Amino acid sequence: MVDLIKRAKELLESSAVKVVIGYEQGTGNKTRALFAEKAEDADKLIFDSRCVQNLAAYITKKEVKEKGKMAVAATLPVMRSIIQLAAEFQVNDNNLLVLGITPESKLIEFANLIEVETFVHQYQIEIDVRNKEMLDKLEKMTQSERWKFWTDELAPCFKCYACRAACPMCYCSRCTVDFNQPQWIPVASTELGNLEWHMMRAIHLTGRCIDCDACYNACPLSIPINLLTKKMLTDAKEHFGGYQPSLKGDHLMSTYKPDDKENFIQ
Amino acid sequence: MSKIGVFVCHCGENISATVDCAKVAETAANYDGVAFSVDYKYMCSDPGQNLIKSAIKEKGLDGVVVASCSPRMHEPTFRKACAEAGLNPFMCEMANLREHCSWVHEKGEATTQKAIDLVRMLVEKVKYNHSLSEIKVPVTKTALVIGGGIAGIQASLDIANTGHKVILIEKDPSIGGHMSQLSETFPTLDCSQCILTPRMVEVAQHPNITLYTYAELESLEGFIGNFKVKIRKKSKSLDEKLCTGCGMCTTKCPVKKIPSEFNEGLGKRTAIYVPFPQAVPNKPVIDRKNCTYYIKGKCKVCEIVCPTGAIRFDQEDEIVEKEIGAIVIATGFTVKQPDFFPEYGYGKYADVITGLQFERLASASGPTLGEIRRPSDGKVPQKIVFLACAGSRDPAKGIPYCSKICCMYIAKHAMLYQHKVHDGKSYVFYMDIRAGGKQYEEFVRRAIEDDGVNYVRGRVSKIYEKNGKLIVSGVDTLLNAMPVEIEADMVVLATAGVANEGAEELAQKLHISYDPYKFFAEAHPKLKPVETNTAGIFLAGACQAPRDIPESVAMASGAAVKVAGLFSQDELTREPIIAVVNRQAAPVYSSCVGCFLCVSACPYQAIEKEEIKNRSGEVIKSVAKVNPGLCQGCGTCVAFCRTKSIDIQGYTHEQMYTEVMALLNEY
Amino acid sequence: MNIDKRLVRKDSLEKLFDILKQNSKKIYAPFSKDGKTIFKDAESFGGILTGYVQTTESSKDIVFPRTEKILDYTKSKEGMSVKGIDLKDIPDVILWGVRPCDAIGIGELSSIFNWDYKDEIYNNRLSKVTVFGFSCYKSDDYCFCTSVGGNPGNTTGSDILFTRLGENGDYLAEVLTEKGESVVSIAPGIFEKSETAEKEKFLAEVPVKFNHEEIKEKLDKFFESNEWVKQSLRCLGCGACAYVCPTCACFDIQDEAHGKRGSRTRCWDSCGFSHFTLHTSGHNPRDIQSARWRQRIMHKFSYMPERLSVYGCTGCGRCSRACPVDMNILENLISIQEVTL
Amino acid sequence: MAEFEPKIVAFVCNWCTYAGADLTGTSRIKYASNVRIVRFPCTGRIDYMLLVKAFDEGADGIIVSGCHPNDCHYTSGNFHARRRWIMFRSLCDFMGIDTNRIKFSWVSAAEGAKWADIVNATVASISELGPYSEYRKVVKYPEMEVNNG
Repeated sequence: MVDLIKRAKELLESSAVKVVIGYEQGTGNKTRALFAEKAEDADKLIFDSRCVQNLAAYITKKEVKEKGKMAVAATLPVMRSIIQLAAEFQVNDNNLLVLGITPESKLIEFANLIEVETFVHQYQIEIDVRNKEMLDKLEKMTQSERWKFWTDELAPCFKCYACRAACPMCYCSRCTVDFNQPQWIPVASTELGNLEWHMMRAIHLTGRCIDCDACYNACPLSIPINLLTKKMLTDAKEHFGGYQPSLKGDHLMSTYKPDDKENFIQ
Repeated sequence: MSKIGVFVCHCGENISATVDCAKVAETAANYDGVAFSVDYKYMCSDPGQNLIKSAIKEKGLDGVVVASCSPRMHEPTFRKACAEAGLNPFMCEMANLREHCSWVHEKGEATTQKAIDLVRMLVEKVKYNHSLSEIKVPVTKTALVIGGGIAGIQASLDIANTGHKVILIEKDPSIGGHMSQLSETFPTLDCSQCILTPRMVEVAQHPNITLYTYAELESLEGFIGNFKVKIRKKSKSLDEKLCTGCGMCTTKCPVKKIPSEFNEGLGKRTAIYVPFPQAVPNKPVIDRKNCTYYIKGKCKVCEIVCPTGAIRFDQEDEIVEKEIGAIVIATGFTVKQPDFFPEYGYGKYADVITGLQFERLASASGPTLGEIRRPSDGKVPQKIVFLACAGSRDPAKGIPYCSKICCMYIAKHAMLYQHKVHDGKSYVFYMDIRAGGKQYEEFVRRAIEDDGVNYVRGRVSKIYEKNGKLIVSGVDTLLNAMPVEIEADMVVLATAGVANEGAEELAQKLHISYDPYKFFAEAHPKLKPVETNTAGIFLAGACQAPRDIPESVAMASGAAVKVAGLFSQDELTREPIIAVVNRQAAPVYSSCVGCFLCVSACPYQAIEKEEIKNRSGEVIKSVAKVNPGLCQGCGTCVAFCRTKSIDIQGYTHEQMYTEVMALLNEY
Repeated sequence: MNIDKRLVRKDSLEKLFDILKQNSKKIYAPFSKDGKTIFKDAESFGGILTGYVQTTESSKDIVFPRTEKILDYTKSKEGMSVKGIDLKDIPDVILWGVRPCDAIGIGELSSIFNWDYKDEIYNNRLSKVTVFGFSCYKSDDYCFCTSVGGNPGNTTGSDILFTRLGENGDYLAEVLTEKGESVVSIAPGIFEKSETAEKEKFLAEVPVKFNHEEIKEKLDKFFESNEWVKQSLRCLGCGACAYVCPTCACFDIQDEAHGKRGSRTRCWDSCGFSHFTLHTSGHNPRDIQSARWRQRIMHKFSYMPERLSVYGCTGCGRCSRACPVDMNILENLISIQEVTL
Repeated sequence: MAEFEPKIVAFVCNWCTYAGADLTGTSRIKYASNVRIVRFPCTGRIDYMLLVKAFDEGADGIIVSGCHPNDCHYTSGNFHARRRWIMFRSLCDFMGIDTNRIKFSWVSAAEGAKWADIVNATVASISELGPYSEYRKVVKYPEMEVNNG
């Protein structure tokens, strides 16, 4: 990604930004986040198909914010996250510059978040085929088959909260699980505690999740928790015509339509 | 550990008949933190309240649970009692053992167990109650009265006479409402206009009353003491300041064949018109739907003849915004039209008319100048039939209720007919004669005995035309259901009184509830007949249910007193049941992350952004802040907040969580 | 002591399994799930993995469960009645297929749970566990047991250590403890005499990458280093590393109340969480990730050696494999060693 | 054995359904005593986690009820609630939680009879379904044996 490196160097030399967040070569075949603060660091920048970690998770991180204005090498999911974060007043043009990477791996720099939004809105959020099939499979199950599926899948979860840490939208300083008056979600990893934790997370991400799979990729036990948010995503589409992260902040779950349709309220 | 007092009320036998109150009290006595538990016959009685007060003082209670009726009934009573004993009123909770338990379940173990559970739920909740102090909000001492019928007029005058400002809005060009259409009024037979008109004039001239006719409520925001209303003044196409009400325009207007609303379609009016001679204000409006100029783009006769040049064809609707402290709704009612009754001729027989139309025929100011002439050919009907309960008390027609006023006005109509057509014969078909009310029964007897009106007890199955006569066929149930057929010249239907068109929309604009018939719902059928569930909004007259004039006037004065009471104080104390965003010590300040999604969730725009700054004035973080003046305490934001940073006083996370825990666990 | 070496034919491993099952032993063995290798209660021999470099989670869950009840309580007018757990209920367990770097970890856990206070529950669980170590004949970039004093054939912590003697070869079984012998006595036929067998040439190659004593000395002067910030900037502060680690022993005590009944449980916690050190006042002594990362390394390579004279790291490399953002502990330790102060 | 008496918790708003239930009382309409009403200011305040908690603590069924659309005392609390219910309910269904055990309804302050019907219908259907043992199973406290994988 030559032009990315070039641009990163310029930005750092001119100290237009204090840090450029991108990807570097990691252990073995892994790639990982790079925080280039000096021009020479930028040489380590890479970009290829392996670079899937959602870097937006770093934007709200105290240690990173303190460095000053940042530039982020942002793939489509990252850009979506950024727009949602902006809609929730977590970032703005003063502290963030977006170095967009198009699905065709072209570098495209945006003057401001409005441009980013316009770009992002050209693409619909689409759930990949494999997961679509998985969703259909679950839909076809009986309720108690689904119950078994989820209790089994979630039982191994030991609540390391990697899913939360890796999710750009989980930037809350106090997560509901950390709230203990009352203790909504059991702290201990138990079948119930795990179930409630992931249920709560799915609800809190409804209308905000942009389907980047960061949670699933982060899970050391590969628990398919992203199916929950994907389900919410599809249902949001079905019931309310779906959503796009948008600077207007017309958030799916904090707004309503008087003619919202349902078929279960007597 | 908390010291909670539990007070179980028998409510005479209302509760104790099905619930073992003693057992409930004993069980509660064993809960952690319960210092005192007792059952008593009437907790709301003075001795009952004293029992609570003295227990608070002697046992030093820090929480009270009264297990009696619905908190919607007596919560204020018992909270006041606690306050008088020096306990913060919001440390008092009520378990609803009557409406939600004893009245709806049979006597037995299960019912008592439920009572115990409900008490336990509240005992555990009270442990998490906090002392709260009431919120003071300013009161705008201007009332809005919606509807200029007799109820609206009465309410306006009464409020205005207490020295407070009133804005009266009426959707028609003149105030007066249905009463102005009536000929005479029961039971005294004095002329409606004669007693109403002075009041109408008084309204127009009262220094404290601002009158907007031809105007409707556009929107309502805010809350008791602090409403903001938008009023749409529909264009009259007239400069009222210039208009002298000389009437040149109305006499010269070429469009003369428009059915007059005031005369219930029996008379005609012009396109620019004053609804009736005594109208207030006595100034015309142009009915744009029927005005040649607005239809064809030329005419302007009125403009030409107007001596003061008051006509304004290009005048537009005007929106006036007003700050209001209280609202009286007096939008009245309407009656079903004959086309609602296929069996009575779909309204295809011109001589089958409604009671209201008959009023116009009988009225000196009516189309026939008070002579009873039938619409079809203007002949004086020799045989006339009045049908009571046309639609009313008829579940099949979706109107199971009694319209209440018909029995009386039918008697009046028959009487007026007999007085005006001496050799005429009048018949009344009725189900029951409901003449409850001062001098009402006597009035009906007069109609039957002195004026010889024939009352037939029975219903009419159908009306059809046969050689110029209307055949009214029914049965006489007093003559063991013998069929009756009367060849009538005219039939008057006492059609059911129903809610106005658009009552539902208005209720929704005002955020008040309404019953299945779209009549506005009072806060309590007995004890709060003029209040609505929304504080600061009151009801008067037939918008709440069919009402006759005395009742409407009484309600109006009642509502007026409520408003005056509200205006008697400069500040209003509101329950502190509002949302609060937590604040913590540095470096946290608040667990709120400032996503401000709650802002869009709030129905009252009550959530603001607060910037927390350090000593040198730099913004450390932006967090949500609830404006206690605007917050109404719905808690929509509370359930929505991911970090649980917003909580609502009186229904906190801990309280609600504990209630659920307490219901389902042993304590 | 000279170790009792036996030979176990590769096809008699299954027999051994069945015999132990017949003797109603619970056997936890590695299985494959969604590309991860996890320990679970094995019903039958089929499906038990071999040839894995390392299990995703360590086996510490058996002796130090992620969540374990400590007591039940009931409130009443008379007061509080408390019922502790019945240690007799702890089942006899055989840990099958434990790698030497896990087996050695159990020892390190024990030193934590027996430091100042002897943790009764832990010790009881441990006493009921028989460890079947399996030497490594494979390793990957993350392995560094040899740098922290272990090796692919290390016997420490195992009751019996099995070493595969070559591709499709039979197994050398080193019976190391009484627990081990008692297993042999249950299934004598399985364990054939064999003094001669040598395992060294069959073990995986794990080159030494750093010297842990040096690291320790370095750390004594390293507290304020900026290296912590550099290394941890990428860290998202989850607990994956701690939860897969064979020696991380931090736990939280939780009381769950349900009316007058309730229970107290002990469950895993991690120094990587920002709330780990959060005070009620809102003050947090480790308020940034670098401080938490430092704590993790210091604890394992400085504090534990000082206080417990064991290292808190076995070189299993799990934390690096599990880390969602590729925080590679080996890489970081090396860079600590290289930094010149 | 004794006949199964389902435990049902009702989460209702203060202005419509709670008042409606009061009217059921004043009208002396009888209904099953299995239900326990928890009073909220508005359906908008009802936290879905509380519904889950009710199941945790042993409820066999749940009723959630508030003002009809457009009738909310707070103008739109019930609209917000409705949106949340739609998503929450489908998530429950997706995770295999028995949505037949959660009844949602609109009961106005004037619908005392409807409230009685809702309760009776719910009690009947939950009695049909029996105790929610499937859920109970996961609500056990951490057991002595190692819970691994």
